[in-house]
Amino acid sequence: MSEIMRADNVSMIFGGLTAVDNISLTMEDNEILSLIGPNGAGKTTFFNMLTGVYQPTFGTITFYGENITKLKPYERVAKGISRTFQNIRLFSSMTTLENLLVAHPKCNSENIGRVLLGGKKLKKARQEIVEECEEILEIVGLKDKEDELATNLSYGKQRLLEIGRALATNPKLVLLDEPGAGMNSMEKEELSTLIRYITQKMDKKVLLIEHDMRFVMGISDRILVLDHGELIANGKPEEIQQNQMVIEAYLGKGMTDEE
Amino acid sequence: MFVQQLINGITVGGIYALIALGYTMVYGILKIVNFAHGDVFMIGGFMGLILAQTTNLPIWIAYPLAMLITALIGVLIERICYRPIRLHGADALAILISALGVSIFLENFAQLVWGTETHAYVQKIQRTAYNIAGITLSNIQIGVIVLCIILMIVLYLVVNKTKMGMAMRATSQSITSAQLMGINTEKVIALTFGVGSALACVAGILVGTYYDAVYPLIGYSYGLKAFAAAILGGIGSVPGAMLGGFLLGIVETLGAGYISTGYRDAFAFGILILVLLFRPSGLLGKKHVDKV
Amino acid sequence: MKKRISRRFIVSGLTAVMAVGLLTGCGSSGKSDTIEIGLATPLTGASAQDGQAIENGVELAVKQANDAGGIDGKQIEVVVEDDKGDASEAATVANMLVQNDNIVGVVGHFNSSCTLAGATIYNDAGIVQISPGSSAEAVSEAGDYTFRTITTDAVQGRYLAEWCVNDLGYHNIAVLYENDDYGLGLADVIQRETEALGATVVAREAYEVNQTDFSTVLTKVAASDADVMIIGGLYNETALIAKQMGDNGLEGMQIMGVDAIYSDALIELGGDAVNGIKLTAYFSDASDSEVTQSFIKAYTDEYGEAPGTYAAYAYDAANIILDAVANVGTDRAAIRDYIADLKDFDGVTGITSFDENGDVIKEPLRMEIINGAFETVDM
Amino acid sequence: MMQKIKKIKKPLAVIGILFLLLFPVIITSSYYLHVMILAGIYVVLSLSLNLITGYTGQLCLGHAAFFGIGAYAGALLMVNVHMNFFFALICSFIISGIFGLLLGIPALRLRGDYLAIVTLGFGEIVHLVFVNWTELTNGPMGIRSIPGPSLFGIELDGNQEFYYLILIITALVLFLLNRLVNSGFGMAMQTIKADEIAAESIGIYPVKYKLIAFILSSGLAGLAGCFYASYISYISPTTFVYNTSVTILAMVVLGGLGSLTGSVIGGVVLTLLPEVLRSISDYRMIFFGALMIIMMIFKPEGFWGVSKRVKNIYKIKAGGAQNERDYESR
Repeated sequence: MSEIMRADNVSMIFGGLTAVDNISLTMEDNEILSLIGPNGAGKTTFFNMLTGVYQPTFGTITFYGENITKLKPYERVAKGISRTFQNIRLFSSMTTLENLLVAHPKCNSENIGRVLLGGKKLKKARQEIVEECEEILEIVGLKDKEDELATNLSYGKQRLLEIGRALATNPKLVLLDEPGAGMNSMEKEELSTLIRYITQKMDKKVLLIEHDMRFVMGISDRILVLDHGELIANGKPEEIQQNQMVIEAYLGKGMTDEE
Repeated sequence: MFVQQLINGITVGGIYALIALGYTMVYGILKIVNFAHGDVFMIGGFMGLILAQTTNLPIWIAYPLAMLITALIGVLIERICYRPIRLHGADALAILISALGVSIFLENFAQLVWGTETHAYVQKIQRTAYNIAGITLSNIQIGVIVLCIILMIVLYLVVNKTKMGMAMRATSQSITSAQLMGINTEKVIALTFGVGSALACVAGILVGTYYDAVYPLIGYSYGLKAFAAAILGGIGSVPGAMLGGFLLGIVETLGAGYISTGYRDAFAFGILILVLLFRPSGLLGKKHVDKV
Repeated sequence: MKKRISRRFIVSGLTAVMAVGLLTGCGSSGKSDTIEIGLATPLTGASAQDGQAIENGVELAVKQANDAGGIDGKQIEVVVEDDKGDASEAATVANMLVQNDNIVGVVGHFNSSCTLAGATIYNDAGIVQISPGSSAEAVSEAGDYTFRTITTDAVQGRYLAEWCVNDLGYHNIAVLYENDDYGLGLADVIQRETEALGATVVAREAYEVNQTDFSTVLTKVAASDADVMIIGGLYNETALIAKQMGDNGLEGMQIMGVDAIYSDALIELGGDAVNGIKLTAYFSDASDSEVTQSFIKAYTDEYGEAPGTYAAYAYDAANIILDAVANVGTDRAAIRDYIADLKDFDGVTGITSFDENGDVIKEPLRMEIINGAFETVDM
Repeated sequence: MMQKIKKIKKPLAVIGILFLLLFPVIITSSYYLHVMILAGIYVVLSLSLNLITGYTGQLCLGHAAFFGIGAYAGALLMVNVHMNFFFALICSFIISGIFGLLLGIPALRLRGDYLAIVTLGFGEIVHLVFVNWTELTNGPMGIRSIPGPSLFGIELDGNQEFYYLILIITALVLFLLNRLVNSGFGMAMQTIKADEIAAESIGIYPVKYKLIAFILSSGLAGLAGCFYASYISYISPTTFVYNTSVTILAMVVLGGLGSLTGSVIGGVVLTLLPEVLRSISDYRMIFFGALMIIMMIFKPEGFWGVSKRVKNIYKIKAGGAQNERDYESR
């Protein structure tokens, strides 16, 4: 098993508030890793450090052996990290297909000169991009909606589109921020299948943040639990279920496993 | 000469600050730039002139009346020209264009009604100049500075110490949350426009009294400078508008005084750009962090 | 549904307005029984006040001609266009005027920048343009069809300099000028001419048109050892400068200016503060010329206020065109030749002749404001 | 319904193009021709501003400055160095573009209203430099006798020649911008307008796109300026003021942000409308102001907003799946 990503002693301090306190973790190959924890545990902050939205106050982040701590989000995308958002951030005035197209590295890096000159070669290159994106749409199950505006899709479909968009960047690792939020149980079932497909058939790694315990337990190979910015547990789903600290963290805060 | 120029700068700056308050309050609450505010200032100046001149009312009745009318005009502008667009949920640019439309409308309306000429102001206060150690200062100049400072302190207290002020601050944080808390946000917005416009009217009357002139296009340059002052101080911040106004007045006066009068306005905008580059949220503005 | 209707309404309304406007707004271009004079002047924007005075002057000249039976039994009409004091707008207006075949000549523009922008078009079209307000030296070279009833800055500047330095004995001079084509041109001439006479320009400060706060420039003047202040600008700003002098330690300093400040507005706005200002002018209500006096009376009867400098220049400009038409008919080239050869036209701004550049040659008057009135003086 | 529109679209376009081509032949009035030329200049200006404001979402209130820089650069080159008009056109594009870059670099730190005020300040400062740097710009007197274009010794300075020139320039700009905004590059620009954080999350570097948008936009405005200078043959600082910037912005917004067709409509309508309203001269600006308000209340997306955008142009341009499917079904 090789190491994909690791965080070493990462902390994030906003003003006087320590949102993430000295967390270290490693993500191994061939595992679906999940990050859970009660509200305000620092999950999203940690997530944002992995994607580059925040620069950690202390600590380093390594991706396939390369130090990416100082890299900006778009630079991390080039390294192969892509993400979805907790509050959906689609390009709402664009169509479903366009949301994917624009995420495709060959599309958004088109050379201006070539664009202005036009020509057959460009046409052919574009055809390939469109085909690749349509393939991804097929995978996330939105092929029949490809010409709809993103804003007209149902909530659950918008979440799927975000995953599709993340996949279109041709990533090695996909970070999913609460992908199941707002979905009904049937949609969640489909989501699980999709995530497994992504890891097994497309050979992408997945790290996800989730609230829904049942969903997380069902899909994860390993689970990390954050509380008050600290890592309180790390292990297989069964182990986490038994972990006293985790139960306290959740029940003590009056949280149930359903949002 | 330095002290004299400094005093000149403070006087002009006080007026910029009064107008800037209107920009900053509206921006604080609605996050829109009310480009018509400079013209509301002009209308205020004319209202003061007309009421004092034609009705023979004493100025302590005429001027507050003018403020009231100008405040109403401000509220009407919001009601008719901004609210429908706001409630549509349209782009902020749409409101900006509407504001530009209001500005064009008011300027040309004023030209049609009052003509294009410069009007001499009513002088109900005898002007006397004092000469202290080579520095000349007139009673009106002192009055302008003192009044500006008093009004700004009053506004600061209203915003920070009263219930209405609290409602205003809550609305500026988030309109939806404020509504959930039972605040009548539309009333708060109307009040903001009213207060801002009334202050602009005071500024108009002060300019009229101090410089003894008012004309339909006067709002353009004052409006622009006051807007710059609001941004300089940190738009959305009441003390920021005061600081920005005074600073802008002093910088442009000293720049014009010691370097070149031709580039007078360039100093004002130059410092503005510099400040924004190093402190993008203005001198006293809150740093904006994007939530993800 | 309601929204859709209103949208459609706006779009179709707009289209209708534009269609109607394009059909009617641009008027007739065929020959008809009226003679038309074009007038291009700023009716909106910063110079609108002067533009209005110019319109009044031209309308009065035309009205008088019509009351006298017109020319060859034809009535005269004025086609007024607003150039907003903006060069690009001036070009639009000029194009509009030259394409109307009934127009025999154009009075305009006011700002030198507009006159220059329009000049190419008038000269290309071969139609006479007489500016009532552009005194910049560059206008001299604008073309064969470009004339003006106002003298160049150089003429008046030289005269003012002589008066100021030689006759009044001021040697430390402060020049305040508006920061545009007019003010800068005048400031240059005044500096050149006063320094040629041995005086020194100790302060030279610009202000913007429509500025209200003059404390900064006045403080600078106070800090220099100027003993006279010459203004290269118009009446509004001059009045404000005069009024703000006291607050800035310049009580009692002599102000001098040119004909651009000759306007009742100066006195209305400036009140007591403008008493004692000395200026050169061509048009004056104190003139004993019969033409001038009858113009002042007619103007005051018509508009309820006394005419200023620009109304007078415009009145002369219109009358020169009318005179040309009365003598040589409506042929545009003939009109130009007539005006180019015009000698000693007796106008309200003095006896006018044009030199080879289309510039006017005449001697200015010396005036002073005494007790709220313009008076001619010897010193 | 869509079918119907598509059916009449083609003949309509042909008639439109024929009309534009034959305009100077049908209508000989120099005034109409002049207004059309001005409309052309403003269309180029509003198209260029749309690139920054409509597509990339950066509010710019100083567009007249670039228009002015191009005009002055072109005029000075043509008058002082006797450069040919067409070279001057290219030079003003480059010079304005460089200034766009210079403004763009620091301005990138700012967003929305802050950027707007910086560009506004930039516009004011540039105007003041035109006025006060007398040695270079001849100050408020302006620059006179700017020559018209000539090609191989043939003078092209009649109104008709200018008309065809601006027609060609506008068509070319429109053609190229159409390619640009409907490319991957153009889509990337639009993501920055929509949501910068989401854009970064898919690997788009906003700074790059904003800078290029600034350079192209200011360069095109400069090009329009050079043409303007040569056409009017006289320039002075009064043309390149805040009001002009606002007018151009109004064209973009009224036409429709993020729509090239909208910019064309906005540019033409806002040039023609004040001319049409001349017959009610006293009220025309009041009417104009009121119209802006009414439009924003009832039709905030402009005459031709982004909602009328052709979807998935990229796919259509690429001759992608849709066409293939058509082929298969045959």
